[in-house]
Amino acid sequence: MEWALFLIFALVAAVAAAGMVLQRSPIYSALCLILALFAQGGLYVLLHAELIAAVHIFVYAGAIMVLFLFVIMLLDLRPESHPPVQFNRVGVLAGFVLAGALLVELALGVGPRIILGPRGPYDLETLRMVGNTQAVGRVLFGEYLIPFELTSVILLAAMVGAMVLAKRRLE
Amino acid sequence: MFLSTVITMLAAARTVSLPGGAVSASAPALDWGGAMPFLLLTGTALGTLALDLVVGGRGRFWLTATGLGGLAITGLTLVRGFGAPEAVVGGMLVLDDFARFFHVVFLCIAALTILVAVEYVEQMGIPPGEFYAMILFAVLGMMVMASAADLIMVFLGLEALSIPLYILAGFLRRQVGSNESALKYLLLGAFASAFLLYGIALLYGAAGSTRLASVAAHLGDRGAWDNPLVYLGVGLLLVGLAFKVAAVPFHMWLPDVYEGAPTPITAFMIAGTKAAAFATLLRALGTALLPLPPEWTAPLWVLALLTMGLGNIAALTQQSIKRMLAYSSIGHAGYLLVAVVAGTSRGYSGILFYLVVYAFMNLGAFAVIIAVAAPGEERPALSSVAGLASRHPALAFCMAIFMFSLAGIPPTGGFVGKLYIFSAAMEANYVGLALIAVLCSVIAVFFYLRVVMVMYMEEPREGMPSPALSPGILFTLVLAMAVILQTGILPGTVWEVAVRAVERLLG
Amino acid sequence: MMDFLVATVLKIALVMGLVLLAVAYLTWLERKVIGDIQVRYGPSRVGRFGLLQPIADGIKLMFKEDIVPANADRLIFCLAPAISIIPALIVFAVIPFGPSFVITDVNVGLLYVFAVTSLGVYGIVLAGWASNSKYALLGGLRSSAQMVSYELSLGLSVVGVVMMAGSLSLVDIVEAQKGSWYGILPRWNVIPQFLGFVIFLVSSNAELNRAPFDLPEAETELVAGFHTEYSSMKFALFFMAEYANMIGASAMATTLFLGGWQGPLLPPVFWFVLKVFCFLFLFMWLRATVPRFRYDQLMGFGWKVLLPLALVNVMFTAAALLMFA
Amino acid sequence: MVPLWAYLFLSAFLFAVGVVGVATRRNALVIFMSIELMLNAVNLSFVAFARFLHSLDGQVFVFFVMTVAAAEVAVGLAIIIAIFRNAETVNVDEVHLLKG
Repeated sequence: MEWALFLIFALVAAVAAAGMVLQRSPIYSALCLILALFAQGGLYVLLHAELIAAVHIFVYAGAIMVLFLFVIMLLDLRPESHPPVQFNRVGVLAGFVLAGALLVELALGVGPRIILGPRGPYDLETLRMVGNTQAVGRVLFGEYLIPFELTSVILLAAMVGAMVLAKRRLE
Repeated sequence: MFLSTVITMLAAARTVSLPGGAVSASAPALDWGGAMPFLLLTGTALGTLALDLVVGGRGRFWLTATGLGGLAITGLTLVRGFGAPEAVVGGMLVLDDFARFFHVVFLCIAALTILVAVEYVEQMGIPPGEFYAMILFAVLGMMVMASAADLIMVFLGLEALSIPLYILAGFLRRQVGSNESALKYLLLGAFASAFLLYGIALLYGAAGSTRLASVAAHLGDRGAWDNPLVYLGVGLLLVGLAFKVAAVPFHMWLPDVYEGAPTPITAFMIAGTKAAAFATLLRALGTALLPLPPEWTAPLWVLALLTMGLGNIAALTQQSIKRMLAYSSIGHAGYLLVAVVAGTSRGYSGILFYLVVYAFMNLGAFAVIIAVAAPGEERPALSSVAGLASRHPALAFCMAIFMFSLAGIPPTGGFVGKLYIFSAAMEANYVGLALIAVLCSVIAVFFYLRVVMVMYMEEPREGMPSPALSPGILFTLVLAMAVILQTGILPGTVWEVAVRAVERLLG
Repeated sequence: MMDFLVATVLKIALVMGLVLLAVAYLTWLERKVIGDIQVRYGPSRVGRFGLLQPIADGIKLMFKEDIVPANADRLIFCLAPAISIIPALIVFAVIPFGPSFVITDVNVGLLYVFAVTSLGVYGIVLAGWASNSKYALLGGLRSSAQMVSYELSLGLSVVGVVMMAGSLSLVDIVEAQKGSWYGILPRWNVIPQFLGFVIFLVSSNAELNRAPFDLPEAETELVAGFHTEYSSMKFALFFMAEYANMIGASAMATTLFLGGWQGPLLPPVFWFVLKVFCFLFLFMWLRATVPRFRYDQLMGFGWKVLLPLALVNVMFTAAALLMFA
Repeated sequence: MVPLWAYLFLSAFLFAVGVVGVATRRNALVIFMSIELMLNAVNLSFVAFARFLHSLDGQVFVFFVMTVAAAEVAVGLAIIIAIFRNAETVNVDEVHLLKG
């Protein structure tokens, strides 16, 4: 059952991701990416990260991709005239390098050579007892309080900056 | 913002006191003394933004004063704490002498950038409050990078640095050049961040934690390097950082970005981001990855070689002076990588020393460029300094000294810095690399001296405005000259501080 | 396992049937209510009191010609109405209608609701884009800007509720509102969280794209906004989505602020439905009473008034909880 | 149970697709989306590791990455709008004032 779900989600994510790169029209690319993100949300649920799954859909599908669509519509972008995949040098090089790295990881990863680090205390049993959301909340606002505060600064800077850059008139 | 911070902290404190059930993650007690520089700087940035709302465009003076005052207070706190035992803030930020050293350098760079930019901001009609606040936010990111005790802090610090820089690069929103610079920087920067992050993810899998200490403990075991998670992780991490320091196969974004950005920001990026990226590299390497297995130094070796070579050779043919300095900054990254390859504490101290000199000579050179360039001229050609010696001899003299220092000619700090780095490479038995580095600096002499030639030999162009020396630029020039000559003639002070900082880092 | 499946399927069928029926009759109710407010009769010809009107409307829409405009993006054009209605319906999966009458109790139920409802905007945006018509495009742009803006204050307005309940599960949130203060005042969140409640109502009204926030379909400027080019069943789907969303928002307001199904004597489901209808009536009343905002007023109101207020509410709730709890 | 390597492989594949997208597409928006895909691929790795390491750190990182991604998107789209206002194009190779 879990395998079946995994395969479905993985397949959808992979195909949609590939579709995003191959689609000529930006809006179809965006739709493909949204589909891939949904599939990924499903994978998070399979990994027992319900909170992450909900936030993932909320943030990516609900906010970030809406912004993308908004800008595509605002600029009224129509499909690119030239074929999407062009064989420029850098692209091919990077593609090959990455494909190589990917194959290496595949070859080594399937085998027993991946060694995971020491296990932490949060196995499924514990999580069920404490509650996933509560546990994540404790870690986020406890151990990771400082990075959390730092992200608020990043968001503030981005917000102010986006306004400065995109505003039509500045006094 | 502050209120919410306080409430979050109170809430966090309360969470801990709740009955934790089976697992209770406890918030580490905050070391307020250690957090002080970060809080002061954040406060300054927020204060500048808030003040901008109150005084608006009229209060340029007060905005500048707030920004500079905040930087000065933060800097004083740091300098006074020098030599104090290291403080760990919430398990995420380390404030040791290594971090303090870099923090002070970052703060100086930011202060000088603001000083240089005062006039410029007014001429170009840039909203000053946001501009200064972005610089301060970027400095916060740099400080976090130099202090990171956890790989996730490296990532977040990098983003806290990069996002304001993307914005700053695009601040001249009416100019396509500035827009394009911002777009390229953003796309390539985000691309590089993704690599870095992937590396962090794999190391997290391998070590079970992203604390540099845990990663170090894990990698201390030689066998760990056979784990695909480890070597792919370290590899991706290095690729991400190589993008950020613009080491050669990953450098193509840099000239375009640096050329199109507003000139003071180019100075800030050249001086600041390089220092921040090397601070992270040293901390990550020094505390977690060192000693690299021998097969890992080879790629670094090649990287250093390519970076030096290509940076210096490409700089030879540039006509735009900003672009020339951009390529030359790639070359300098190459020299610094030589010291990273050497991997000795002497080499690391050399990096620290060189970064100080490097920051000041670049800021000085850019101050001259800003003074000389016609208002609105964003891509000054080499000929814009033509005949400067007859138009403004003092300015030409300063520029000549900066060029000598960049080229590494005594008695300037640039020479001493190179000496430290190359000798460290020799001591570590990288004689070949050191020789190539020397060769590259010889090539570099050509294009640096070309600037001097143009200034002293050529006739001034028709209709060039006389250079405008605002107080900020004057101050920057004097300070930069002082630092370069001081480090060139009496390098002892800075060198000793650098050595001590590295000693603390490597324990 | 089997029993569980059957029970779940039955619950889903029951809830969906009721919601769709309610959607159909809401159109009738709205026309009647607005008619009364404006001293008109409203629908009165088909069936007694016009009660068969929704059915007649449905039949009419089904047999109308289905037009896809030339140069429209066919795939997206056809997909958009479906994208619009699906989120509106699956929200009901986590809403507790009664003590044990909930399709599934997810421990991040509230986030689920927000995640799902935030998808509704895609239907509108894509419909606007795919129609290849400037009115539709402008309508789509406006509504996406509006929905993204108001979603922030909507989300923040319920943070106080979450803090008080200490859970994201809607069942837990209703449970936390059990009992009373001093024996008379029900422990409903609407009392301590009154500010949050008001912000929630206003922003959900804006999320629904209903008057006075119905800029996306302002007839006078944009014909009918994003669905200008739609006809027949596709148009009907948008219409149904709007009403289903209205029920969803009312149900959420009930659950979060009015103690959900709780109430004395009468069966819980009755209380729930009663409260939901109060909200539905409120929405209709607003539509009949308040004039439409101008676009800049609308954005300014969202960003400069509601959002700061919601933040203030979060802060005060946090401070109060720290002090008293 | 689905083993770790399956997730890691999928994550690596998505990351590679993102890289190819960045390398081959010209439209700044699509390049940007490809970068988003890369970040999400990393997030998948984080969550998978968190699950198999019995640790929550990975899940927390996902929050940070999302925040940063959101910030980058806000800035990036603002830049794209600014560039479009000035140059009427979002194709990265049609704006080449700085080449050479």
